[in-house]
Amino acid sequence: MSVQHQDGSRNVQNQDEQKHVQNPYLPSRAVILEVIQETKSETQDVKTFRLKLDAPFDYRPGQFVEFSVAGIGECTFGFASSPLIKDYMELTVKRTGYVTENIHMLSEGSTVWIRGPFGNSFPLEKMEGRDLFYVTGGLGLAPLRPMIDYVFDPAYRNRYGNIKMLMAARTPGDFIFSYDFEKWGKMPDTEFYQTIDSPAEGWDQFVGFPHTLIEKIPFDLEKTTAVLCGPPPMIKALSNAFVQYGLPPERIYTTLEMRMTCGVGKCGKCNIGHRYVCIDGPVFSMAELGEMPSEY
Amino acid sequence: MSAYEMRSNFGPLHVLTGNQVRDALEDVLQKFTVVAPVMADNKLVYDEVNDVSDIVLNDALPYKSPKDVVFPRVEDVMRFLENRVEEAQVIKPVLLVGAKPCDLAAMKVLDEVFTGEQGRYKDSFYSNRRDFLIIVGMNCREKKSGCFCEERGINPAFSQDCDGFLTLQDDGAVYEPLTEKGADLFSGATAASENSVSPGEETLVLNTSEAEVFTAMPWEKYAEGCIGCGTCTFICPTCHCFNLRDSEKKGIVTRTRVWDSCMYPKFTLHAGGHNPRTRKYERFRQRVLHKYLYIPENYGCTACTGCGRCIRSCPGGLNIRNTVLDIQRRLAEKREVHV
Amino acid sequence: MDYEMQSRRLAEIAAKLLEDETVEAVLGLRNNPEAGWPTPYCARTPQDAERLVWNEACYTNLAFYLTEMRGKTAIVAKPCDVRSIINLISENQLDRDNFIIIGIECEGKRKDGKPAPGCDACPSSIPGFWDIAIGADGSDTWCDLPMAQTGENVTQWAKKSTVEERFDRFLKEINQCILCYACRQACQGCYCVSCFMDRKATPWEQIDADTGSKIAFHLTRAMHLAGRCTDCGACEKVCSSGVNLKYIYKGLSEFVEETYGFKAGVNPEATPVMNRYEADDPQVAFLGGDCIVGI
Amino acid sequence: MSEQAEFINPAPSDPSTGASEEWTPRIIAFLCNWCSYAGADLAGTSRIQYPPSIRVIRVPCSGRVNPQYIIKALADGADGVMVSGCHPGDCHYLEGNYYARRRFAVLKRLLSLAGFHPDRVQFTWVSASEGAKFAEVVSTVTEKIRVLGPSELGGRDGA
Repeated sequence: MSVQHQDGSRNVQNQDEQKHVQNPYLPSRAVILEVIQETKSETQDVKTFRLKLDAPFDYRPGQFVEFSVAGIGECTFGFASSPLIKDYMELTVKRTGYVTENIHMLSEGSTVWIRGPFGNSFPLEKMEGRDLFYVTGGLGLAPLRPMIDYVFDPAYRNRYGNIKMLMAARTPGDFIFSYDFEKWGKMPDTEFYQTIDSPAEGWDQFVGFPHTLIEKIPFDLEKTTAVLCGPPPMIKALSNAFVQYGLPPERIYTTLEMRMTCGVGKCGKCNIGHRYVCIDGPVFSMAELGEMPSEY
Repeated sequence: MSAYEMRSNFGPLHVLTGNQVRDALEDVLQKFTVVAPVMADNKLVYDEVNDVSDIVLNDALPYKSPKDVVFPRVEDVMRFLENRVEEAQVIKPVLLVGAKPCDLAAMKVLDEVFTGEQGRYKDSFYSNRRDFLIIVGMNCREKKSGCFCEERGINPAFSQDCDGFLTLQDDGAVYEPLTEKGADLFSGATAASENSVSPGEETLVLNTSEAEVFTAMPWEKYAEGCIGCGTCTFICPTCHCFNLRDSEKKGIVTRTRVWDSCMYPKFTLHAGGHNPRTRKYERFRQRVLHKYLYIPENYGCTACTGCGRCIRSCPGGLNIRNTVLDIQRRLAEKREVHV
Repeated sequence: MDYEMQSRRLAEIAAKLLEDETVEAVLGLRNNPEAGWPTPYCARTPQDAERLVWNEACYTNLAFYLTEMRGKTAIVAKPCDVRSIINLISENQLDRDNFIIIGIECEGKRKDGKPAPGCDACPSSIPGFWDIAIGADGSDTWCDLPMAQTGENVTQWAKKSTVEERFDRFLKEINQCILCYACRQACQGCYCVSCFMDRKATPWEQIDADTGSKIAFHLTRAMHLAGRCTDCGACEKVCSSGVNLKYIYKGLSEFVEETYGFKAGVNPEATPVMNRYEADDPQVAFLGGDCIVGI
Repeated sequence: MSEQAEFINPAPSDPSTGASEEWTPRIIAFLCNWCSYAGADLAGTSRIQYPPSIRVIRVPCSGRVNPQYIIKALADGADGVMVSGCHPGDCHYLEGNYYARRRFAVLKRLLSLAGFHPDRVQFTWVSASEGAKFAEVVSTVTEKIRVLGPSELGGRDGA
C-alpha cells in the first residue's frame, strides 16, 4: 500500500517513496471492462469507467490517478471505487473538455493508460473511533466513494462511529452512484440524506444548498469529523457553516481539485502557496487550507 | 563537509594560454556535443557548436539560459507502443562550456527540484540528460544592467557547482577541475590552487510567510505593465513548469514534454472552467513567490540567481529585484512598528 | 528632434493634467536603467509626471495598455500608437471620451543601435489624431519632419521571388519561434479574451512547438490581423527569439489597401475591412478568376 | 538547441512509403450545404466521373469556413484545400459568401506570402444544378495539385 501523508506535511515521509526509482511518468496499460452511464439528466455527461489493470494496483481512499488516452492527452481523476476491490477499479468522468470528451467516446475493450496512485489520502486511522459526516456535491461524491465503501466494509465498520451522509446534486437526475444509495441508506447506524438545488416534482427529500442544511441534521460536535467534497464555492460555504456551527477546522477534511500535469510535484500547476496539491494533497484539513493562500 | 574543502582533489590548476584554450576546445569538440555561448542574430546564446571559432568566451552573459540542455523547450519523452510504453533514453553526452556562475547556481536549483531528496519523486527525463552532462563553468567580470547575482550570494568569479571551472584572465585562462568528469578536459602548465574564493552572502531573500505577503503587498502595482507574454519564464534559468502533450506521427503516439508558463491564464484553468489565477498580478505574484518563498520552503534554496534576464527582457519593465526589495522594506517597516 | 524640450513639455503637460484632475493617470514611459530601455509607466500624481521620459529608445506601443485602463487616462502617443488607437476605436475597443491623446512628434526610434522595427516604414512624423500636440521642437506645433520610409515593399519582393524563396524565408523565421505568444500579447490587435490558441476544448490548442503548430499559429494570427495591423512593430520588438514576421502582416496590409482601398489606423469611423463587403468586390483568388493574388 | 533523445528501437517503418501506384493528392474540400454539396450530389447521381482525391467536409455556408481550418489542414499536411460555395448573390444566408470572398482573397495572398504554392488552395462557386461543373472543378484542382506534388510539410499521420 502506498504511503500516506496524513497531515500533508513533507516531513512525514516513507523511506520507500523517497527512493522512488521507477520513472513516475511511465503509465501502465489498462482495459475498460464496463462503461456505466451515471447521470440521468439530459446532458448525460457523467460516466463511470471500470478498468482492469495489467499490473496490480494498490491505493488508499482519497488518492488520485493520471489517466491517459494515447494521442489525446492525460487527465487527473480521483479513484471512485473501494480500494478493497482488487479485480477492477473505477473512475468517474464528467464530459467537460477535449480529453474527457474523448474519454466518453471510449467503449468496452478500449486500451487506456494509467499512472499513479498519487497524493495523500484521507486520514482513516486518525478518524477511527469518530462519527463521520460526509457532505458531497455533484461529482464530489466520486473521490469520497472509496472512503465510504472502505468504512462500510464489515472488516472496518466497527472502527468508526455513527455515519451521516448528505449528498447534494443539482437535480434528481444528477446524482451519481444512485444505485448504491439504497445499500448505503440501509447500513446500520447510518443516516442518509439527499438534497437538490431547487424543488422538483416527486422529490420528497431536502431542497437547498448543503451549507443551509447542516443545522437540520443533528450531529455530535465533539465526536464528529466532517469530510466534504464538491465544487470550490460549495466547499468554502460549507466549511464556513461547519466552523460557525462549532466544528473545529482541524476536524473538517476536504479534497481539492487543481489543474495538474505531472502528479509528482514538478510541473508547477497545482501549486497553492508552497504546497503542491498533487503531493501534499489532495486531502487537506480546513486548518491547513486556512494557512494556505486562497488560490484554489 | 563543505564543498569548498573538496577543491583540488581532482588535479592541480592548469594555466592555459589563449591558444591552448582553443586547442583544448578543438579537442573536446571531437569527443562531445559541445554547447557554448555563440552569436546568433546579434544575440549571444548557448547553442550547439560546430566550429571552435564560433565560441564566444568573454564576459557577456548569454541572452537565454542554458537550461534547455537538460530541460529542452520540447522533448519527446516516451511513446506508446501496442502493449507498453517506451521511454526515450538514448542521450548523447553533452559538454556545456562557458556557463556563468549564475547559470550554474540555476542548474543546482533545477537539480534540487527534479532529482533532489526533498522532491520525493525523481524526474527520470531530467536525470537522463543531467547524467550525461559535463559542465565547465566560467567567471564573469562584468556586471550588466539588471544583474544582481551578488545580492543572491553568488560569486561571479567562481562557482563550485560544475565539473571544472575556467577563469578567464587577460592573457589566457586558468582551468580548475572540480570533479572526476572534469579532470582532464583542459591541460596546461600546472599550478597549485588557491583557496581564496568564497561565496557571498545572500541578502536578497524573503524571510516571511505566505500569510504575511500574499495579500498585504501591493501586487497590482508591482505587476503594472505586465502584458502576460511569459518571456520572463522562458528565458529564466530556473523556471521549470511544463506540460505533457501527446502527438501522433505516422501512427505512433509520442508524449512530449514542453515548457509551460505560469504567466499564462491557461496554466491553471480547470477543465470545468474555474480558474484560481485569473489576473495578471496574481500570476506575477505566483512567479515571484514561487522563486522567493515556495521553493525555499520546499527545497531550502531560493530559485532566483540574480542573472537579471527577466528584468532586461520584460516588455513591461517588471522588476523582480525591486519587487523583492520593496517587500523586504515593507516587512521591515511593519516589524519595526510592532516592536 | 529636441528630446529635451519635448520631455520637458511632456512633464509639464502631464503634471498639469494630473493637477487639474482632468485625468486620473498619464500613460507613458519611464527610465528603467535595469532593463536598459524606457518601460511603460503610469503617472498618477503630479510628482510622478517628472518620471515620464521621451527619447530615441521610447519605442513601446502603449495603445494596448489603454484598453486595460480604468478611469480617464491621458496617453503619450507617437504616430504608430495613434494608428493603433484609431484601429481600436474603429473596433469599439476604446471609448474616445475616456482618454486624451498627447500626440508627440517622432521621427523614428532606435533599438539596439538600429532603427526599431516598423520605424523604417513609418509614413509621417505627425500622429493622425491628437488632443494635445508636442512638436519635434517641443512647441505645440508640428514640424512635419521628412521620413526615411526605407521600409521593404513586401508585395514587390513577393512578386520577384519564387515560392521556394518565400517558403524558406517564412520557415527560417518560424523555426526560431518558441511559441511563447509574446507577439500576440504585445499586439494592439490581439485583444481577444480567449485566443484561438488558448481555447480549452479544441485540439487547435497546440503548444508542442512543432512546425505545424507554429504555422497554424502565425498564419492564423496574420489572417486575423489582415487590414488591422498598424505596422507598429511591437511583435518584433518583444520577441525574445528574434522572429521577424512583420513582413507578412505588412504584405497583407498592402494587399488590402490595393484591393479594397482600406488602410488600418486612418479613420476611426471606418468599418473594419473584413467586416464588410461590396457586391462587386474583385473576384480574385478564385479558380478561373483573375488571379492577381497568386503573385 | 538540445538534441532530441532517441528511442532504443528504431521507429516502425512508414507504411505509406514505397507505394508504387500513381500518387493521388489528398484534398480537403469544404462544401457549402446549399449549393456545392448538392452539386456534388448531383455529380454523383448523374454518374459523372471525377478523381477520388477529395475528402469532403460539409459546412453550412462558405462564410462558415474559418481560414483557420484551411491553415490547419495545410499545416497538418494536406496536399490541397478546396472551398466551394454558392455563386455570389445566391447565398442561402444572403451574404455569407460575400464575406467569404474577401476572406479567401486575403487568405490566398497570405499563403502566397508564406510560400505555400497558391494553387494548393482553391476557391470556387458551384451551384446545386452544376453537377458537371463540380466534377470539372475537382478534376482541375486535382490536376493542379498533382503537378505540385505532395505537401512540403508531409502528412502528420503519414496515412
